[in-house]
Amino acid sequence: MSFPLLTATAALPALGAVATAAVPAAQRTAAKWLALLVSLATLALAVTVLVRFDPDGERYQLTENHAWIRDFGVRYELGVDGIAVALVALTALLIPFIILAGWHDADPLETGSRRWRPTQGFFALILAVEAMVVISFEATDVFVFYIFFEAMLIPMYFLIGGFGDRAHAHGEETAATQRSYAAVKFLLYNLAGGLIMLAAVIGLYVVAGSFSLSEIADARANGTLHMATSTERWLFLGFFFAFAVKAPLWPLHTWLPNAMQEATAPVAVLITAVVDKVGTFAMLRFCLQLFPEASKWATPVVLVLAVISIIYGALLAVGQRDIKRLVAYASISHFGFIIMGVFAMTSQGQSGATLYMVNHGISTAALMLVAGFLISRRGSRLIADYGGVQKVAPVLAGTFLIGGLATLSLPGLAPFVSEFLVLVGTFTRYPVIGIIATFGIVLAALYTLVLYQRTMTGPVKPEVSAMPDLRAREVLVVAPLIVLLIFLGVYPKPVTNIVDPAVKQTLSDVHKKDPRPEVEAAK
Amino acid sequence: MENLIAPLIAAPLLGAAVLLVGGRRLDRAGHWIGVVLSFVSFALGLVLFADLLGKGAGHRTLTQHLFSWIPVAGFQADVTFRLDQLSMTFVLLITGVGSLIHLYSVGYMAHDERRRRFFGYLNLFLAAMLLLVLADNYLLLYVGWEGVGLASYLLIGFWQHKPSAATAAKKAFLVNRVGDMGLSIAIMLMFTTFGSFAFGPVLGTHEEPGLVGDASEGRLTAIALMLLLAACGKSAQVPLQSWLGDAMEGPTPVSALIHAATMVTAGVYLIVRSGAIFNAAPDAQLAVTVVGAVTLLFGAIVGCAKDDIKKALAGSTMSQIGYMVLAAGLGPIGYVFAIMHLVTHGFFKAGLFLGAGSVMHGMNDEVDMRRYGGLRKYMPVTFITFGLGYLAIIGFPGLSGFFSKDKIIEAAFAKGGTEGWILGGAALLGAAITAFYMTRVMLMTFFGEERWRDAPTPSPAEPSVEPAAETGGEHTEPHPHESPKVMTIPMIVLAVGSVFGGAFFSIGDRFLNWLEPVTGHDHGDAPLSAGVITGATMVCLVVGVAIAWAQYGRKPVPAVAPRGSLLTRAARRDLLQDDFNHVVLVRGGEHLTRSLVYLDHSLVDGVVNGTAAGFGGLSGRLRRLQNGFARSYAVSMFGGAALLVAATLLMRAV
Amino acid sequence: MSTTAVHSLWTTAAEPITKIDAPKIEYGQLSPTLIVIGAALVGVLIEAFVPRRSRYYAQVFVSVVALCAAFAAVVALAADGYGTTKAHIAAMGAIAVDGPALFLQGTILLAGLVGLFTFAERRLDPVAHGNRVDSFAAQAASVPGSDSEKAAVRAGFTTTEVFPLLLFAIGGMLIFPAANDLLTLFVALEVLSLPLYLLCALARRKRLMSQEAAVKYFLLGAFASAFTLFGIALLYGYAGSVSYARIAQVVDGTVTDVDPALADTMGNDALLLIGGALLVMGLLFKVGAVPFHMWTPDVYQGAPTPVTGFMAAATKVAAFGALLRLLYVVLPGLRWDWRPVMWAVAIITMLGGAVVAITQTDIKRLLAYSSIAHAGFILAGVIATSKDGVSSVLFYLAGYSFVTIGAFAVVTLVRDAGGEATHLSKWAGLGRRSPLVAAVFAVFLLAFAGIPLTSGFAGKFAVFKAAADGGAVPLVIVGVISSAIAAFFYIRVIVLMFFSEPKPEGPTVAVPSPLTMLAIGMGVATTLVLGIAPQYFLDLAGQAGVFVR
Amino acid sequence: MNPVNYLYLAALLFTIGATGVLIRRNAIVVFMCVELMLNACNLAFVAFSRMHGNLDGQIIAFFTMVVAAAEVVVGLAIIVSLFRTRHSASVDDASLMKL
Repeated sequence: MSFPLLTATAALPALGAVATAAVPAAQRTAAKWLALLVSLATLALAVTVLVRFDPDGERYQLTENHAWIRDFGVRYELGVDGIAVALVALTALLIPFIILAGWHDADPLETGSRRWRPTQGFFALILAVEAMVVISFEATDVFVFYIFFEAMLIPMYFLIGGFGDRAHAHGEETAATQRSYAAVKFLLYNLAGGLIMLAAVIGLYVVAGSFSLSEIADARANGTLHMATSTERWLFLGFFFAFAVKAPLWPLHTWLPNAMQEATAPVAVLITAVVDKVGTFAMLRFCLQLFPEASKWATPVVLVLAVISIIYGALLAVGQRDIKRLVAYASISHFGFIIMGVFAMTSQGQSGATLYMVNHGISTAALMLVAGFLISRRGSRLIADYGGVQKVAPVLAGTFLIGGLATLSLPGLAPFVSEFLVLVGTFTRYPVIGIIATFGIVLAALYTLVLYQRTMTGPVKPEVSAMPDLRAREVLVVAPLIVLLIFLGVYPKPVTNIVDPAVKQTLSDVHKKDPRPEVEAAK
Repeated sequence: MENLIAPLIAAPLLGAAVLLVGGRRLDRAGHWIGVVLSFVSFALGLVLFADLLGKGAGHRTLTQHLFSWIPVAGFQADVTFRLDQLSMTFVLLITGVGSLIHLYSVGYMAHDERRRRFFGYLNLFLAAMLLLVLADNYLLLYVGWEGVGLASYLLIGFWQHKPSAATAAKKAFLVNRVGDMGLSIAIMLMFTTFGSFAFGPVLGTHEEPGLVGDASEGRLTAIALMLLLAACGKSAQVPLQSWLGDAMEGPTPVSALIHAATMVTAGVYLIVRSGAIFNAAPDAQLAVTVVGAVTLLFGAIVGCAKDDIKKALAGSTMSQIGYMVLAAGLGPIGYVFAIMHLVTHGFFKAGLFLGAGSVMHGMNDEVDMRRYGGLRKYMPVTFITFGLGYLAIIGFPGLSGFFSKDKIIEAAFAKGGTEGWILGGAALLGAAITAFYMTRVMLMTFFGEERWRDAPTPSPAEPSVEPAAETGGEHTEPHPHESPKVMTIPMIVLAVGSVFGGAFFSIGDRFLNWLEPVTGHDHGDAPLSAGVITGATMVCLVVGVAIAWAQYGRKPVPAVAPRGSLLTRAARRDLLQDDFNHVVLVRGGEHLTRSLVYLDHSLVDGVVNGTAAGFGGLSGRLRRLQNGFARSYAVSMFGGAALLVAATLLMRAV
Repeated sequence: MSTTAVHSLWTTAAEPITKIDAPKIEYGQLSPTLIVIGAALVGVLIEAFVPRRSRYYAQVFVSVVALCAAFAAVVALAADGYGTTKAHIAAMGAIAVDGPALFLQGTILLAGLVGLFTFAERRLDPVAHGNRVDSFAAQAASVPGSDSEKAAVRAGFTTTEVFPLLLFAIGGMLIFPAANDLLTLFVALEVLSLPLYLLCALARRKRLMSQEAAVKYFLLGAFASAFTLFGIALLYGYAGSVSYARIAQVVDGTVTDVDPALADTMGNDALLLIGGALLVMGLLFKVGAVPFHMWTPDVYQGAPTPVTGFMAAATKVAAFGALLRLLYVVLPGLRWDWRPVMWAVAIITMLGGAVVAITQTDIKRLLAYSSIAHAGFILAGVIATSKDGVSSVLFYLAGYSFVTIGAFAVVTLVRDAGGEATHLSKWAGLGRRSPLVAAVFAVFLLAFAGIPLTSGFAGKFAVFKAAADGGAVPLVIVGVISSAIAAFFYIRVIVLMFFSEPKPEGPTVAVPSPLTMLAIGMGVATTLVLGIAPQYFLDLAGQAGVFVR
Repeated sequence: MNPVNYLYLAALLFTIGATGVLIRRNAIVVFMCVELMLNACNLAFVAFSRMHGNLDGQIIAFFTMVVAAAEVVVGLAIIVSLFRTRHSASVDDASLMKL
């Protein structure tokens, strides 16, 4: 039995979280460094996974399989396919930047009680989230996935509710109330989704008698497991609801703007770039694999909802006054694209969707983190409070612009590739949906450029006139992300190579083939 | 030899990277880096050109495969370059004119503290534009397509501190995005139709036809129309032309390079490149010609009414590109002439813009022609180069505009049938108007009495655009003076080009033979002989000039614009097209988003919060039952017991 | 009406009593109960003879020893296979010694032990006149606020009687789920209830509320037990016997010797149904199921918190045990009659508890309502009527009881001038003041909410799984919904503790003695162990899932 | 005489007792009503015992009496202490805890 690499990738941050939390109140900086190092080590492990993974090999690799809760038919079963590998890598990649970006976000304002250690808590929670996200990407046992899918709400909840932007416009008191409102909203939405999924999970056990993806797949294959159509549909809905809340899909999206608005920028990135990916990932991994027929049955509705998300999110982004809220709605629009790609059931669509998850993670991180730096300088989230920043802080403005251009998926930057793939993939099977979705790219340009124009251009506002440009730490955070955006935009092959075979598998799960081009069909 | 193609693009790209990342330490020498690199890529272009000339007419296509870009099952997009006569033409135009304008900008932007960044953007533009014309498939072309859009966004908004500039930049990008949407849909359609979107397989060469032949005409028409939409966006054709006028907010070299000579002609390139598709979709072709004809008149009319010299020239650009699009819409009859006019136009329009820039440079960045006058003796070089460009554009016999435009008009008639007559007529009319407004510009600027003498500060209504604003130039009475060599030399070169270009191309049909293998060509059956048409053109020209002379040459030009006729006022406002956009799109959009934001809060969110509140209320009500009286608890127990018994009995009963 | 029967009665009475063969009692198998009861009696003697100052120690010592010994006995019996193969009915058919019984007895004993620790806690209340005091009245007999009370406090009296009372209650609870005839059931019910009534009245602070709680609990309890008794009477009337086995046979109609009288009553299902309903109602009262729950909030709030914790945990365990045995052994034949009814009860219990809890402002009342909701969840498992159902309920009870005691133990720590600060507003910002305590309480709340990796989740999953297997899918869905509602108010408390600014005049967190720490630690440990690695305990519960008949 | 009638009587007594619990305020009286219910049960037991011709019912009756006695002990203790504190034995006065 070889070294349990996957477990290690999740266990390391988990242990790191404990260790970080245990750091005494005085050694705040030590805690930060510890967290950073742990996250980097995790990144190293993730890279090892990436290297050890053979795109053309088995479907699930580096698998681990141990008995856990026999009575519930639960096995501790891990394994990664290309999609999971990509997302694990993304997670491990982003966390160090998140930690680095949030370096000072959790410094206690007043030295409160001796035992109150917000900083340690902050970084410990981030690592805890990383651990849970990673393992839920790796889980090939529905129950294991579900447990961590649910459990990750708790640290997220504390991150959202416990730490917010400094110098809030309406004073710390109201800020605290708004934060806890956002946190509770986040938790209740996701918990409700999760509990409904719990019902479905139990149902699945009653039907299939097992939680192991592979076992269920085999049982389907050799006909020992037969789901009644209605059962399969109900179970699908149970699962999908939870994922749609997490993703989030219109009309279950309203928790996201609040959460991202109130949380500090790094946490907001954690939500939208990392945690929400679990939702879209799970659609690909569980909805399609476990309930192929039901997935196909639901496709039209899901696609319509996705398109609504795309347009609706973009339109609302245009209408926002709050920078972070704007980014949140932009993300909703992007998640619309991802979900559309997943359910288009074409190889371009699903490869695009997976690629989109990665790229969106990076681009949102870039944009949101820079926005966070901006906000921390001025102490306001309102777009109207800014203006002419590019004159006083050109580098900040430049990075912000690049982040924005990535968000509007400019060709040459990573998101373009994925977005175009998703669009093509959808278009080949659902032209009308595809065309409507294409309007999203115009709207994306609108909200991004409006944001840039209002904040960065025009005459310099007196309040921002003294604004310092990006500091070394901040450049260190943003620069790699931007490089990555450009690299993956020009040369996405490394990712597509890993993702493609996995997508083929998934498509074969749902027994779908790509439509053939008209001219071939004609011949 | 094809390995030189990548460096061709890489050189300016490198420049952009260095200049933009380099930071302040490059401020001193930065602009020279930009200039040198653009000249390098021009040199590479020349080398390749020589190489092509060396080959036989049939084998003048070089392709270079760099790497496979997006390899996804069934979807292969490669980074491959294709250099044939068509793209070669563009390469030379872009790098040539581009290099000249780089040079010009050294002088023009001398006073700007952000000059380094300016050259970075210019290089970025060159790279993107080269990518656009050298791409071997539509997706890669799309990259260049949006790349030039980005560069133009950055350069229009170069003086970001001016809200007007920032807004203009945003507008340009957005309107272009609408066009880009067309392009991306077109690519998707191609993918679903042909399973590919590379030039080779789809378009084929004129020996063996590509997949186009196998597709249904409906599909092809759809694709073609989407491509047309894209072209409209990039080339400022009706109905997406509104951004070009505002784009003049950018520095004049930018207007010359991007918004006159090269980028705005990308639409024409797209149509000509996709000729195979258009040829198979006559309806789409008709649409193209219509768009072209409408735009050439639209632009010309707008050009007549503007007092801002750059906006007047912008109108003219619009109209000239209208000619090209019209020609491109005519199919094989017109492709060559479209490109030819594109090249000549590149020369003289760039020259005109640079001239305008020079004038403004000497006039404290005044742009209102009504504050010019009699400048010919103050800036002779500018006057002469500008004058040559003027003669070229109105199609003065022997100059380049004459040849290229005349050919287009002929081709328009040659389309045959009523369309032929209508289109030809439009083209002729356009020629007359062109003559009018260009003469107007000429007269108002270089002739008449010197209206700038008694000119106070420029009207605040139209704040000065140019670098002086950066350097806070004080608005005393201007002292017109000739521009430095570094600016005049490019003007002279371009002037030469605009004088002899046409003749050089047309004599012995050089250009035709050069391009024909790519675009194909056939002579339509013109209802009128070439001579007649040329005569008609001449007449129009003379009439236009005469009217202009009558209006602006004989009697003095009022320093403040007269109210003017209804048409004039409409034309000053770009024929109310912007107002339409504002009312319908901007306002409507604002209302839509506002109401959606409200709905999102009250409805979508409200439902959930409502449920929560509902439970809260229910809880509060149920809570009252717990009234603290033991006896009432006993009652509930008693009742419960009774119910339990009753229910059990009932269960047995049923 | 049968004259033969009458005649026989006369004759038997007339016959000279030759000899009554002495009942055969398997003392070894009853040892847990006997030990506890015996220790209780010893405790009474201690009260009588041991000098006041050393009573406390003597009592604690005796109780701890007794409980540990009893637990050891249970383990020994289980190890001896009485839980599985050698399961049988002891004491002339009065008491069953089988898996469920032993499992529940073990749980009760441990819960009792942990509860005992909280009883014995003497560090929390400020030292009164130089002597440490626990959370029980100095002198129950003295009127609150009277001079006699003051004197008692000054003298440093403490009510050490609570320990024997506790032991008696535990004794009753040990018999309750093991009772194998209705009479034993009833007696056990009273034996466990009466001490609790008294314990409720013995709070040191807020004595009025304490006494009120006692009165309410007592009157309603007596009322309920009257119903129970009447139910027993009717069942006896129906089956002519109170032994579970006999009744079950009669219900199933598998009874062999049918005399005319029995034949007559057997025909009358009303007796059976009404009797069964009333009996079940008595048990539902004990588990606090809607609509027999209304005593719960008041009593939980008024009673001394250690008592509340013990009550909430152990009584539920015992009562559910009895309910299970009743439904699985006595009335399985009636499944189709009682299942729908229990469905309804379970549903309104789950929803009612969760919904009303939303607007509670007192932490003890909040926990009371949450316990009601949990009763609903457990009922869902009871209804499954399968081996899985039984074991899932056993597992749930085991997990739940320790979390509950732990939670209430934490409540005892948060104090202000007036004793425990149970009003929620006082808990604001607790996380800032003492993160550890708040964190622990948060863990308990999350366990209540059934967040994965806590015992609450494992239990809930087990129960719902059993229910779904048993075809009660709607029940599962309702359960899920009410868990979502319930989550809301648990979260509310967490928000309050962590995200709201501490009040300047907020309560302080007392530093407890190892006793309470042990109780809390036990709670946390079980929460995590049963949450992360529940398999062993699931096996245990699984083996213990079969009732002897 | 038919022992069934005794059952009816028992049921009647039980109901009377229950009603008493519901309507009477004085804790003592309420408690007495509970006792009445218990005794109703006893009557039922005895009657059934007579019908079935076995002694179980009668035995149970004895047990019930003992239990009732125990309840009296506990109950009176609680009620008296309540009375001494509040100078009233009304169950309705004891309603500090509600909602």
